[in-house]
Amino acid sequence: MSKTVERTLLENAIVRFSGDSGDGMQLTGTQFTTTSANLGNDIATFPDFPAEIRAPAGTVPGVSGFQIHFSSRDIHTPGDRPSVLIAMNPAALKANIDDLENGGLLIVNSDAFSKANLKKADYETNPLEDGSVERYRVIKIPITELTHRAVEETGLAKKEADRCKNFYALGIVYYLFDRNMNLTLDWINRKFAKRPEIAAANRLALIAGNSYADTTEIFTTAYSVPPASLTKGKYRSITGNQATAIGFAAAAKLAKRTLFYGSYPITPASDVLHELAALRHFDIQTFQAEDEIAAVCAAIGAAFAGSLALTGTSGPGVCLKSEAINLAIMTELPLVILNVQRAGPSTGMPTKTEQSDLLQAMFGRNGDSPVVILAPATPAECFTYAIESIRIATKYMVPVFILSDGYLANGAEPWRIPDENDLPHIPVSNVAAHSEFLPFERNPETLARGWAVPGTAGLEHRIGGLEKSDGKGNISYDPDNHERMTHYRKEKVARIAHDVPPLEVYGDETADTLILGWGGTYGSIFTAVEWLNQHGVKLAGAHFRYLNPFPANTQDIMRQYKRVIVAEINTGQLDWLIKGQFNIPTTPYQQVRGKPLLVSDLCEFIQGLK
Amino acid sequence: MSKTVERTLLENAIVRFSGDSGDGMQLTGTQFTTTSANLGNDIATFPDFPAEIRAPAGTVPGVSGFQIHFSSRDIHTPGDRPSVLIAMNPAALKANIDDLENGGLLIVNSDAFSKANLKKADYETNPLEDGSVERYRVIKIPITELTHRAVEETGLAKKEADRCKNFYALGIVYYLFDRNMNLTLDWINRKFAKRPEIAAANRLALIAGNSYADTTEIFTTAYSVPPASLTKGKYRSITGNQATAIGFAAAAKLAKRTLFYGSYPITPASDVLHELAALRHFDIQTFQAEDEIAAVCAAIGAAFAGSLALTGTSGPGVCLKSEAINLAIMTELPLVILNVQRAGPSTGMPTKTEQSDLLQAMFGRNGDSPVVILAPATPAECFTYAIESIRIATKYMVPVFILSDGYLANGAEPWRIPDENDLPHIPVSNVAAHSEFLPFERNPETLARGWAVPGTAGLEHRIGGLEKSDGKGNISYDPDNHERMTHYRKEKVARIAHDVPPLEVYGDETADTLILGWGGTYGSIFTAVEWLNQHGVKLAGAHFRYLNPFPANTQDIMRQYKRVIVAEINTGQLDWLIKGQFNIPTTPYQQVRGKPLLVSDLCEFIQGLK
Amino acid sequence: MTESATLQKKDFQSDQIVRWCPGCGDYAILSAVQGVMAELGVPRENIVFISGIGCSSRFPYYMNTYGFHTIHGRAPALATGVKLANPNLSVWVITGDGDGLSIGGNHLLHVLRRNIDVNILLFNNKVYGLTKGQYSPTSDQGMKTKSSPDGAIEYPINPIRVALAAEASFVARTYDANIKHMAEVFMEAAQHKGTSFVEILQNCVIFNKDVFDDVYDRKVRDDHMIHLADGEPLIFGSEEKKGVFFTGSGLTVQKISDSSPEGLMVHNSKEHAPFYPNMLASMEYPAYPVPVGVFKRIARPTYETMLHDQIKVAKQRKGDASLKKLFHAGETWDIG
Amino acid sequence: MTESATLQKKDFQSDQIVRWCPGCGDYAILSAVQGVMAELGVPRENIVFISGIGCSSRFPYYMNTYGFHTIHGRAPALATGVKLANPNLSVWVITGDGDGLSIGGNHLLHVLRRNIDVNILLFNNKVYGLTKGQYSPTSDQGMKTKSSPDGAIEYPINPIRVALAAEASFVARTYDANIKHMAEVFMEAAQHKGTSFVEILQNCVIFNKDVFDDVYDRKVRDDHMIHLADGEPLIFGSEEKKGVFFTGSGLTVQKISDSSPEGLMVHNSKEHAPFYPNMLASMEYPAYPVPVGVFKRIARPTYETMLHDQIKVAKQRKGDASLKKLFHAGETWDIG
Ligand SMILES: Cc1ncc(C[n+]2csc(CCOP(=O)(O)OP(=O)(O)O)c2C)c(N)n1
Ligand SMILES: Cc1ncc(C[n+]2csc(CCOP(=O)(O)OP(=O)(O)O)c2C)c(N)n1
Ligand code: SF4
Ligand code: SF4
Ligand SMILES: [Mg+2]
Ligand SMILES: [Mg+2]
Repeated sequence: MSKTVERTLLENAIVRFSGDSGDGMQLTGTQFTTTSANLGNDIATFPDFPAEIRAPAGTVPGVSGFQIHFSSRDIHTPGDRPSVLIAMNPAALKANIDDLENGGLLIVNSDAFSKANLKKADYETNPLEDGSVERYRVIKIPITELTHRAVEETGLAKKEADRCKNFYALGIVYYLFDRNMNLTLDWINRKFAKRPEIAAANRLALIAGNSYADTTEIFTTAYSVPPASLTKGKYRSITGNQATAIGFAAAAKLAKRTLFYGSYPITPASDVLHELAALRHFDIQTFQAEDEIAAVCAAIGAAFAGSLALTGTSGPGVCLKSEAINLAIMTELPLVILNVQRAGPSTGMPTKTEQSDLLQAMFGRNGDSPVVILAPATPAECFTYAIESIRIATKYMVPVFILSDGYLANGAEPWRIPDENDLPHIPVSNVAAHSEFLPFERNPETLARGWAVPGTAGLEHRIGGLEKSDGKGNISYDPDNHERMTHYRKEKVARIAHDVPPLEVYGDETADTLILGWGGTYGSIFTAVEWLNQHGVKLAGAHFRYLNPFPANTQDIMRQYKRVIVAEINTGQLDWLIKGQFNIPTTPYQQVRGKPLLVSDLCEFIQGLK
Repeated sequence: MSKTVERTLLENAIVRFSGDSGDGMQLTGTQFTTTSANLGNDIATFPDFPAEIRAPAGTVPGVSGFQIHFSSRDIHTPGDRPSVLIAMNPAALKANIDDLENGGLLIVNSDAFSKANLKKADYETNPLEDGSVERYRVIKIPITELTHRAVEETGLAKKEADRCKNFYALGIVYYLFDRNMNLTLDWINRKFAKRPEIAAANRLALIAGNSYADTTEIFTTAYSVPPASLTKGKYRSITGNQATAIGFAAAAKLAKRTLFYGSYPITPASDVLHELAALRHFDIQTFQAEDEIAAVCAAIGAAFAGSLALTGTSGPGVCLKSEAINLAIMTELPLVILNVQRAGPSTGMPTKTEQSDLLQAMFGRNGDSPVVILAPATPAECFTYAIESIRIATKYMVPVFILSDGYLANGAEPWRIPDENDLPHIPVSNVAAHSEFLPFERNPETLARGWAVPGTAGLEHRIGGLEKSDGKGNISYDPDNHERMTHYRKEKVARIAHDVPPLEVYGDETADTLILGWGGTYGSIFTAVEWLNQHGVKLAGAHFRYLNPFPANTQDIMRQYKRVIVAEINTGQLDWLIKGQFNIPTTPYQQVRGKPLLVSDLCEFIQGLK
Repeated sequence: MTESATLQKKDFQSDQIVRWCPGCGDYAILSAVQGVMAELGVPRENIVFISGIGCSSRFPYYMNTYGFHTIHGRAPALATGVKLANPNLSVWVITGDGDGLSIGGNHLLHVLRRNIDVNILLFNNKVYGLTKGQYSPTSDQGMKTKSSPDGAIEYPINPIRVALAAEASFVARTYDANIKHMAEVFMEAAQHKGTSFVEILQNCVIFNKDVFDDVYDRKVRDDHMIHLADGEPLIFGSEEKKGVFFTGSGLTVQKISDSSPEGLMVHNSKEHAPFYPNMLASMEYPAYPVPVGVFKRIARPTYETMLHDQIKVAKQRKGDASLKKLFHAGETWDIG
Repeated sequence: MTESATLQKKDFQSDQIVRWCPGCGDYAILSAVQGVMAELGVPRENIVFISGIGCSSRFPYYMNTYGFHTIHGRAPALATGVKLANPNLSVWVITGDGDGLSIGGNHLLHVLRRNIDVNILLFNNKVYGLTKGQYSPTSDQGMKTKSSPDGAIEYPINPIRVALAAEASFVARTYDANIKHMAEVFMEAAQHKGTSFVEILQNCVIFNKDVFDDVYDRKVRDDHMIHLADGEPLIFGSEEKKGVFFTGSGLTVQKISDSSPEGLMVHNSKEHAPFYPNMLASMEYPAYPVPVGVFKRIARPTYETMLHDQIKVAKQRKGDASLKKLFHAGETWDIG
């Protein structure tokens, strides 16, 4: 594109766009993502929303960020620290500057550094002038003014002209990384089809930003990140919440059943409700309940009546659902509980990620109450485990937890779109009427009872939360019966260990040390293992998607290593499970910062181990 | 008393009274208990209520039982199996006969074995005649008819005369064990002061039963159980629920604070509400809330405003309270949560005991959410741990769980009444107004924040469930702050390990094997250890009253033994905690039958270990 | 399979032994319901009874239909899921004054406003039976129970008023002492399309014995109750006939005579303005006779009809569900 | 320590930056409340603001008093505990239509019937603001939101009617567009002894912009609202005066003229019969003008007074609490 600078070839780069929530940073980030993905880069993104709906403009709590990692190789995280930071105002600078890597490129909208704005961001002096950004390569651009000039011809009012700033900035970054603007130009045309003057202004801003970067030679170096060699196929970008919703919809088709999703809005799970609510034509029923208890109870009712029943929430909502989950355990009905985890305890930090509800899923109910626990490892895997959750719940007549998290939910990665014909059929069947019917008769292999659905003549029966007699299902206070039923419930879940893929080891299998993780930390841990292996550190890794039961080969794998590191975003929950179940010593590694694990910190930790 | 038979001296005996819920068996049992206690026996009792309010008369679900173990030595359980069973009707026989020890004495009211009654109890043939009670020493007495005759002179109607049956039976058993009837005669006079004809009838029945046994020589042997050598003092019989309530009342006086008990009725916890509701003159506020959530929330509100705040329930209620308990953890307010455990999961078996909510207490909330967990080991100890819970909650500004259970709650034992002046003072103080006040400033030793109570000028501040900044307590999304606060919450609880009595070992300390237990199984496990030691099996025992944190010396103790048995009434919850925390192999022993652990089964298990 | 035509009351009796206290009002209610079932003409397999927890909530075990004895207070939410999953089912919710108005008050409110076509029978014995006799949200102030030894200090709520505030489309009251009346009301409830709410005055002989005797004992019934019938004036009284009059500022009870004022109220359960059923609902003993019968019944689309309509429309508009289309939504690109 | 006499509005502003969207109605409410606080004459340390979760529920952070931002829906229960522990505190509950009527509906019901002396301000913006715009229990049917892309199919409830069914002793409505009116109503609420329930019509500029404009926009306000004042007839209208008449079978709006019929209603918030406030509550736009002001205020003993009375009486009757007596209750015996 440009002829004026040499382009340095990079294997990968991490760019973070940041500005006020009103500045359109999520949109800018998404455009950059789509363009890069189309170029053939592997990508991973992570948005960082403000906790408030509209915090006061210009303040730090109002900052919105979007980080994208794009690469010519396989990548697995949105990256620890950006190498390029775009800060549209002082608050954005303040909120993000500490993350920028030393010597990184800082592009600021210098127009926004007014006294008033500095004050809103709680800066006493102008950071662009007081030496505090000296460590970085700072590029100050009067983006506001330049944008105004660029869109002048459209005659837009100042306020609307202002809104085009983000495209100006995007134009600059497109230049920096040698990206073609056509996709974004097309998108602008489509998006603003009904408001051509806005479309024109945004186009002008984008092109002007791009040309500005090209002609003014503000960049001494510019870069290029060539395509990755990804598996062939059609791709789209997908967030964890989208993948979860689509996975559920697919599962319903594969099982040929109506899907029922009972939910009460809660961050960061609400989008799954929103996605599914738009899929009425898939025979999907979404039920926005009056609270989490009603949501799960309605789902249990739907399960009783034969639907594929799901309920979705985040940690505090799981607290409220716990009594009813026990009812599903006791009545042995299939139920999927989606927990998009966030930082806790209590209300915690609703917009921040954490993996601290594992033991809640495992033990957070009265009595001995075993459930199945699954945890997707990447945004796209949410699709796979949504389907898997329904397969297991219906085959074993058991509640299944899916532990997603805020990072997976909102983070995006390219998803190789599957051929629907390649997806497994999920065989689900009701008990047919027969004279010997017993509600709690079990399949000898799976120990599951049958699904006897109201509407079937001859199978009329009663179930409930009181202990039931083996077979007949009548209320029973018999001591031996209670013991037997307790063990059935436990054993039924335990047997699933043999019906799931074995745990796989990656990295240097011959190492002495194994690092374990689960769920959403996969990208960070995998990247750390890769980097360490490349830098001469022998290390193997294994990542759990099945937390209860663990895959059947888990113990065998762990026995092969002298040291087992357990890395997670909590104060040691998988660590408890491993020790409680396998009785082996572990080396825990934990961060509880409301953020994904930092690869660099993890690498440093492992290198520091004696 | 009697001159006609020789009395065999027994060290101890176990008697179970059983009959229809209308037959007054609880009353009969209590009278026998009081008399035996006054005689100087050590006692332990366990009632067995039907699940229904009034199940149809004569059916098995309507059977009510009361077991009493009385002894001339220290005893710790109501006994595994009765040596004497009184069965007032066929249903009572059916429900209890399997528990009677081989060769045990079976006293039946033969009048009740009519066709109709046999049918109600689902007997096809009369068990007294078909040989099915041959293993026992059966004594058939036409109690109904004899009672009628005994009370004839009072002119009572048949129905009311019928009601005196239980005293007739009690008279018989008093003879059998050489008990003086005066206390019961006095009690009858007091109780029926307003209905002298009923008093007279009951007296007549009691005396007649006693004389009948004496004169008809139905017993070839009669017994005598001499007094035990208990610590001197004044005693009363106390159930766990009574002891809990009294303990709370005492704690309030010791801490000089108003007590607030927020609760929603639930079996088997309701009696604590009832007991406390009768203590308004102790400045105790009981609040019967609309549900468990409101109960705990009102308690948290009361804690915020400076009361000693408690909430009581059973397992399903804890599920509902879990979200709010996290609020108390996050806002670091003192709160005591009483869980009188019952058999789960879900509604389970509400009237049956179990110890299966330990991991729920430990982990049953979203996020990393540490709480303190205490578990009294005997009914009387409920008093001690009620006080202890308030000491810890207020000193460390932290929620404290008390895990009682249905067995402790309803079981009774003699309680040596303490001198109130010997009870420890509980020092509790509010933050006084000062200019440097920070809501989340911590005591460097305990890490507790101060209790800054509304109404205090100058301390106005805001708290809530969102993560707060260290010190100031403002909302904070800062990653490092979250990590720091998470660790404070954890460390605060961990430090309590050094502020509680060390774990003590009993039995043969030099053994290779240690048996661990917790809470309500103490009596059974202790008795088993005692018996095994007496029978040449080397075995030490240790019993946890502090489950989180464990006492500081726990690891040291466990290291001294080659084998650690963990015995409990669930599928392995303490076992998880031990392994998760100390990483040692264990030998688990579990029963999940809604009943106390059987000493004999436990002994057999241990003897069978290789 | 539709043996329904020939079903008898006894076909609805399950093989479980009924375990309420002898004399409990629940027996009569059970009998009335079983009778109505036989007349309904709905096959047994299409009937589901769903309850919470309480003495009353053991009901499903005694019905030879599908049944679900759920958890405390949540039956309306569960029933919602059942009905949405299969709108062909005849769904009955059994609840108590504690189950339905204490822990479960909110679910009751929301199922009513959503107008899910289920029939809710609330057994009001003004006490918590199963947990052995604590006061409930409908207990009279001052009631002494184990949890209120000095008398309850809570002000009771009126289930009918709560149902009306929840915008219920069918609201009625009946009482356990009158099987015939119960049967009529249950039948009306069954036939109403939308949530039907029925309060049943129920005698708990153990913990709140004869609490309704002032109202429905045979000796006083005619003077202390008023049986609502559409088109009929609100007149009651065994000997002397009295009427309920609206006099501009409020309701009064007056003798019927030639000199009676204007304003004698005439019952109309289909009255759309909320004030009329509310006015009825404010009639409480002893100031007024207690109304029994159908207070309100209006037509309003049910939630499940609207939901299934949305599904139908979506299918028409977007075509049948194609996973392929769903997967490929948004921007896609090719690699390789 | 009672600096209260000299307190100014600004003394009630905390040092936290207010973080609602620019233009949100919550700002005006905050300002009105802070103004009322200054006039109340209650020292700051005796004031507690308790909220659930929602945009509205961030309120306590902005008040320089004691404050507790609790969990979703539970503020009334928490406030109950606070008030029982210390009846001297002036306790304010801040809630939203989601917080108070969806997840928290039951607690609202029960705090009202118990008549705990707290003041409840329900910010009704007919939407879930904090979770980014799903429909709420007060949303109009048909409202399109992310969770109801084809339109909400739930029938809304009216907060005032719910409060009345809960036997609330003080019920009022005001609106964010009128600081003066808000201040008056809040002051009345503060002065009422017992639970005060105030619905505030509140504009969410982001997710439900101007939903109340039909009612309270300055241009239409006089014609679409009616300001209730005790002793005043229900008359409204900017040009043409109209009145609300009760005509025996229902409410009608008619022009005021010499030929107006009888039955022009006169406001009386102290009317004890429940039918009057209920009738007012059933007035909804567009059929009727929307009433604002105090619907109902009646005297009824508060829960905390009765509780503390029971404690007093128990002390008189049983003497002061003696642990010794308590320990020795029942049968005791001596050993040794
Ligand atoms: C979560 C939970 N809390 C409390 C209970 C205990 N409980 C069972 S039924 C009941 C009240 C029953 O009263 P009501 O609904 O009036 O039914 P009734 O027994 O009077 O028919 C209570 C408090 C429970 N089972 N579950
Ligand atoms: C247990 C729980 N469930 C769900 C949520 C998510 N949540 C927070 S506020 C809210 C609704 C807020 O609506 P409203 O009360 O109307 O307040 P507004 O934001 O409109 O002022 C929801 C669903 C939560 N915080 N906690
Ligand atoms: S306790 Fe009352 S409601 Fe329950 S079964 Fe007995 S009489 Fe009926
Ligand atoms: S989202 Fe709506 S209610 Fe919330 S702060 Fe913004 S404008 Fe106010
Ligand atoms: Mg009841
Ligand atoms: Mg709202």
